[in-house]
Amino acid sequence: MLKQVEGSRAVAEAVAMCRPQVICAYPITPQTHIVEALSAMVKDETLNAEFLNVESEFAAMSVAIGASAAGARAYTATASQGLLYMSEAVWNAAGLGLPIVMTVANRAIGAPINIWNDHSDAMSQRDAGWLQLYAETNQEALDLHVQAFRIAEELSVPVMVCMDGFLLTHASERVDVPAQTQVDAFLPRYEPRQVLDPAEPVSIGAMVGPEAFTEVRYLAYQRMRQALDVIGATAAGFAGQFGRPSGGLVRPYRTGDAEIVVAALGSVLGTVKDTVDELRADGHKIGVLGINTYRPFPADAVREALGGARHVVVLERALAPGSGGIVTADIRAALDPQARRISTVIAGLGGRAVTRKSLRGLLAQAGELPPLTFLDLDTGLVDRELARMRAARRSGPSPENMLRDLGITASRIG
Amino acid sequence: MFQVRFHGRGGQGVVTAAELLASAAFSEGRHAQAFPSFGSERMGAPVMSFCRIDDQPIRTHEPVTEPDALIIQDPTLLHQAELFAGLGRDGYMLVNSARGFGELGLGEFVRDFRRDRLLVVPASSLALTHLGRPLPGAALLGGFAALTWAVSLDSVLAAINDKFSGPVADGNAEAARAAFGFVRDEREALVREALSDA
Amino acid sequence: MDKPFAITLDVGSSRANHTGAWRTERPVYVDLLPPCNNACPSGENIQQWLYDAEEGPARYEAAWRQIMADNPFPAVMGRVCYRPCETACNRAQLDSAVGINSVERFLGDEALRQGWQVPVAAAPTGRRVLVVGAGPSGLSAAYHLTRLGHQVTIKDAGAEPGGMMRYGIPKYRLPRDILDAEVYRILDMGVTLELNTRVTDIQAELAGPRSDSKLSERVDIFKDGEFDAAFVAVGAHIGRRAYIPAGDSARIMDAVTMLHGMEEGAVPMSGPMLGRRVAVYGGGNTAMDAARTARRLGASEAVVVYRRTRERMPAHDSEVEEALEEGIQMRWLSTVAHAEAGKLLIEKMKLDETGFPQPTGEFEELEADCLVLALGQNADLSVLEGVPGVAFSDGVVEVGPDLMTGHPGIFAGGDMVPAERTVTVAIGHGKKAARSIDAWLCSQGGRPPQTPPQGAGNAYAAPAKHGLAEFGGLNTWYYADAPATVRPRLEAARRITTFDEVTGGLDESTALFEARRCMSCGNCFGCDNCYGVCPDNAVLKLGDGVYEIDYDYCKGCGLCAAECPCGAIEMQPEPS
Amino acid sequence: MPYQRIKFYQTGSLAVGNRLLAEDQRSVQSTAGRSNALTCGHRACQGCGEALGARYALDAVHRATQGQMIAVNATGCLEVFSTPFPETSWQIAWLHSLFGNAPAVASGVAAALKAMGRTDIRVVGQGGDGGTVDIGMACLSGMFERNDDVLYICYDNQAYMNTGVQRSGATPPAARTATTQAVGREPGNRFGQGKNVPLIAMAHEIGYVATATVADLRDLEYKATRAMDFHGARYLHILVPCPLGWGSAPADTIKVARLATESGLFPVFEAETGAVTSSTPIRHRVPVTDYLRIQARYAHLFRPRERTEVIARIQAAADRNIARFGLMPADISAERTGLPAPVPVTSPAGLGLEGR
Repeated sequence: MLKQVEGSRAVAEAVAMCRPQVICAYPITPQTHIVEALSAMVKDETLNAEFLNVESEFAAMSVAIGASAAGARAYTATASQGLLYMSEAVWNAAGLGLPIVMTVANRAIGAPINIWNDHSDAMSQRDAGWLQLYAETNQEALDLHVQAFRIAEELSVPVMVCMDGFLLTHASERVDVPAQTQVDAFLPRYEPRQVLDPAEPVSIGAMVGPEAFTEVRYLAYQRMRQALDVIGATAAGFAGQFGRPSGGLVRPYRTGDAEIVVAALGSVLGTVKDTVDELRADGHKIGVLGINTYRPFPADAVREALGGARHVVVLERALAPGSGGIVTADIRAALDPQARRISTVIAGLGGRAVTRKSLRGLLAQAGELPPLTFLDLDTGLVDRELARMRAARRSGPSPENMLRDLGITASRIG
Repeated sequence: MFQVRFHGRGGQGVVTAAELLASAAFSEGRHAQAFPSFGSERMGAPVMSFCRIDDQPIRTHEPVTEPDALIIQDPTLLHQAELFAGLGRDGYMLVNSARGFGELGLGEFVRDFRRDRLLVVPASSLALTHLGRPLPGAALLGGFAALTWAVSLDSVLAAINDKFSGPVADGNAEAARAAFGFVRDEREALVREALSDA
Repeated sequence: MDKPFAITLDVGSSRANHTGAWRTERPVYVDLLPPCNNACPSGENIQQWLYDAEEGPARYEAAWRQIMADNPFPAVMGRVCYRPCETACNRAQLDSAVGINSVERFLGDEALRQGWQVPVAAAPTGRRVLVVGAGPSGLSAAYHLTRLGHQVTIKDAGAEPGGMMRYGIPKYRLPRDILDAEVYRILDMGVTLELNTRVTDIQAELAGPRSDSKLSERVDIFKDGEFDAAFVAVGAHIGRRAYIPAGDSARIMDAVTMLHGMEEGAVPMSGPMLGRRVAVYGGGNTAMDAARTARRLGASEAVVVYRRTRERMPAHDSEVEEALEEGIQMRWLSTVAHAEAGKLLIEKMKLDETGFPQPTGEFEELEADCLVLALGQNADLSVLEGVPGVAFSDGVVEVGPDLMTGHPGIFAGGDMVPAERTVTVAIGHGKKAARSIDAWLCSQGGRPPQTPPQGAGNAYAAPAKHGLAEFGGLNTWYYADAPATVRPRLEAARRITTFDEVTGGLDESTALFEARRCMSCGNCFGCDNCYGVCPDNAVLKLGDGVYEIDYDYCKGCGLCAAECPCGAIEMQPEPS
Repeated sequence: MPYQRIKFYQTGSLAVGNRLLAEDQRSVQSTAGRSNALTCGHRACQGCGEALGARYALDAVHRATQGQMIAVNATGCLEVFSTPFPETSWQIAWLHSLFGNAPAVASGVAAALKAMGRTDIRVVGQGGDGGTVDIGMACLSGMFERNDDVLYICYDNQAYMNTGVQRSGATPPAARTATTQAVGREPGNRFGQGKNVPLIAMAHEIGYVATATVADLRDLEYKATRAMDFHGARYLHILVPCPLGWGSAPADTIKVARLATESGLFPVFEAETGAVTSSTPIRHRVPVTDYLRIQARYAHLFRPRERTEVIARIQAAADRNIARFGLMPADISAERTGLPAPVPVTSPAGLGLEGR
């Protein structure tokens, strides 16, 4: 059924249709609307589940761990600082092989504190052993949750569904909300791989020493490789049953004869596609590669999708200080560096809008791109600060100083 | 694609207005996208929201920098420089006010635009009359329908009834209707005026 | 369940890890000798019968039979025994000794109420044994011999059986119906009793050579009597007399005669014979008995004159206590220098450094209508005089560890042999003699003895390695606080006018309580502590109070030993 | 009295078991059929109080729930010595997640059981003092405040033993640990520190809070069993001596715990919805020195010279506990103690189990 609703609402309805038995969450912007909606559904009994208001994200993930180990379908949602605060439990859930599904409403990490969107939070957990699926639209965000439970439970591995904070969570768009019967048909009852049961007791969470730890990790690695197939198959099955493509590993756009391909994750892909259409109209041979699955990283699919492109521009919504592009590293590892040129463009940090205007300007001159570029960087500002820093060590954090230079504290348009 | 930017103050229902417009467009089978200028602003602070309407799926997620229309929910915001940023010569603007642009001190400004596309409507007072509270959102949308025909009044009313219920729905609908009539009449007057000038 | 490798494990799999390898010391269960058993002159297995009694009515008879295995006089013991067991009891160091004697009396009385009997299990041996003297020692011997299948005849010079139990112990300490009941229970087992019969020629009683006997080969002195062996226990009934200068009219008598007379009614239950003021000379239990009897006979004053101090008094404390309660006066450090009608001349004494009393030359008078001498008793050894091989010293008969005199087949015990002169010791002699006689008869008849070697009757006495269960070896925390029950007593005022029993018995619940105060020193009583406190579940509970250490897992921490209430677990170095 | 102590020692409540008892009077540990939730082969030190306490408590819960139970364990000694791959000593459904989240994981299990309609299965969360009073405090408080149906058991050995005896929020004053060494002007742990979780739990007004020690098995079993009569959040705080960390003889593990209670330093009590409902009286009161002397962690209080002033402060703390929790009812405080009758404490400073 088509609806014009806020992304958070769409996701909440999708999650509800997956019949989670235990939902727990701690409020953090911009994840709040999702769990608020779910808590209301539990309260008015349209959703039969236990909803726990916990005292922290660390507790949220811990409750999910306990619930999942006890054989219940468990869900939670978080973002930014919250994801980092629960980090220890995030890794633990993966290590224990518990098929928890978590929405991450992507948001920057402070300091300086920033409530707006980028991918720093999810990227910080890329090696936690969770699957990471990125939504391009609210429709996809909705669809990915339905797929996520099925993938997680088939592999007995937790799945993170990443959707851009505000850009998707707070955006009202048209979405096709499936019927409960469709979801039930697609998502089988949860059959836990291992479960806490007095009738068949086991000890879950043993201490493993050097004699077996490597093997445990190797098996986790193999499971991730297996996940690549499961994700692909699940997306195919979903398309067949719901009549629309959603999720999967990668999604190429106009890459057929493309010499330049822009690779990106999440909601920025739409803006990029519009930009690419304009550039195509001007005769540029350019395409887009949407990376829907970031963990496990679909190296083969990426290589294949890039086809004959000479130049890959990786648009990153996060930065690895001291290194550069995070996704770039994965792509570089997947390709033969000699054969292709790879440029990293850091864009949209902390809610900075990624506009067609800026993208177009940048991509039109793609040939001149240095290895690492910061889109829409206020060079005058940073140069002044750098000069100042060179001149004398100035007390106080650079962000404060620069804001003082800007003379503003609120966000601007664009 | 038709892009609208709403300006108002926190608590005036700026985001709701954008969403109502989107769902009005949706009810006409068109694609729409509404979203706030994501900030941590509190009650009373200047805020914005955006709405895009198209017959194609809308892919971009950038803010509206070159609006086709502006809806100003609070005239006290009018003297902020960036308020009109990106509004083209053929752009539309609807201001919630009982006074004319002259009185609002915008006489100079509006001269650069098409007169019949820049209008004021006493949305707050209409809301006060029909809804009992000075929430101008619905009324402005009624007026916006009459000004731009981007969506029909029926769609606006449908969106209102979809979002609200009972007296609130009725009040908002009435305010929208009233604003629609007000703007339609004023616009026709301006058109006639323009024709007679020519 | 599809268990993830290494992360999820099968329950209880750690049993594959034998932590016993960590051990340097290992706990071992031991049985130690409880102090009560160790102290009992009759060799009773006190701890065992208390253990039975603890279980309540259902096990009272079993407890009683456990006593009867060593001592046929529980009801008498429960009244007249001086309780060396309670003196030794470890519980005395915690709160107060277990009232063992009270429980024994309760069981003894219960047996009389229920009419429990002791069957003779052994097959008749055809052997006949003569017992001379129907006192505690003789009756005890007769009882044990009968149970061993021998035919016993007791000959006693007195009119009634019981010896000193009847003629030496006043009614108020030992009611006669109780005494009679336990004596006749023995006789009813088939013992022949000939009263008013004084044995003069013991050899004549003994049988000569028999066809099936090897006696002739070594013993040719037997006359053609009817008995194969004899146990002589005539006691010590002759009051010891000291020379006391006295006027013709001074009234002097000895305590033994007086008490004996009481029993035969020779002493009228009225003042005149003893007088209003009675002095008793001596410091033993007999002196107390005499003085307390005198009070009961109407003497307004009864004074005990003793040449040493109270501390050195041989009389049992409880006896002295009760005497004082009854208004008996005590003259310590005093000797009777001269006696005449109505008064005594007393010389004050003082103890020298060796603790021996020395005259001081100070004198004082003491008004007394009568002087009762309680200076000890002598045994009438005439029955054994002239018997070849029998030797005497200090007025008693010399016997070997098996209580046999120098004459083969003739044994002796009780007050007439060297030993402490108490009923309990005498009863112990009876048991010991019975076992020796049985063994001796069998050695003659070529038949294996009915009883194991002497000593085995007390299981705890057997292996040398079993030391005494010391108080220090106990963990007394686990014993609930439970002070001894005080036996009800008739108030003193009533006592002195009657011969009613002074000390009452315990009712069923208090007796049970007393039994349960036993700490089972040095012997497991199945409290499960070891089983419970082992952090490694290395103690196996096999049921019926039987436990086993599982050395596969025992790390040797020693908690079980430390927390064993009764000290029945020892930590021993791990054998290398 | 939380339960009837029967007078005769055999049927008394002090020994583990006794042939004279009726079946229903037997302690769980005395029965041959006890579940041995924690079985042999575990790698705990000789005389480990925690291994003992865990088996005592979980066996009791196991009996109370007819085996319908799931345990969630925090990281720590108990978890490490019980489940080193490839062996586990647990014989019940058991889960270990992290150091600081056991209460929350337990909440999750309880929520799952509720959602699946299996409320017949009960949940126990457990951990050492580090995992409970320090790093797990937030999750514990959350579990309490939501009143989740979990019994949480803290095995308190008063320091981080698993990592080598470092100070925890439960380490008592003057005690030596690897991070509160017996050096300087104030050797050992500083006074005025330490966190009283039983009282904090009571402040949440949860249904049931109790303390116990491995020295009084029947009291411990009674409380573990009683806790299962309640639904919602419950807390049981068990003192479990650690021979390694306390420097006591392995064979003295129970004795040390006993002295902790008999000296008044560790009050044993029960509370319901925030109010103390009973306390276990001291049987034979002892001076705190009896307790301190047999532990090397207090050796600096006696050598080279006796620190009488420090000992006096610890004694004062014991006296406050005795007065506050009524550990010496008049009828018994009169007898068998040469020590002065404790003075009641009214000042807020008296709150807390000082000296713990």
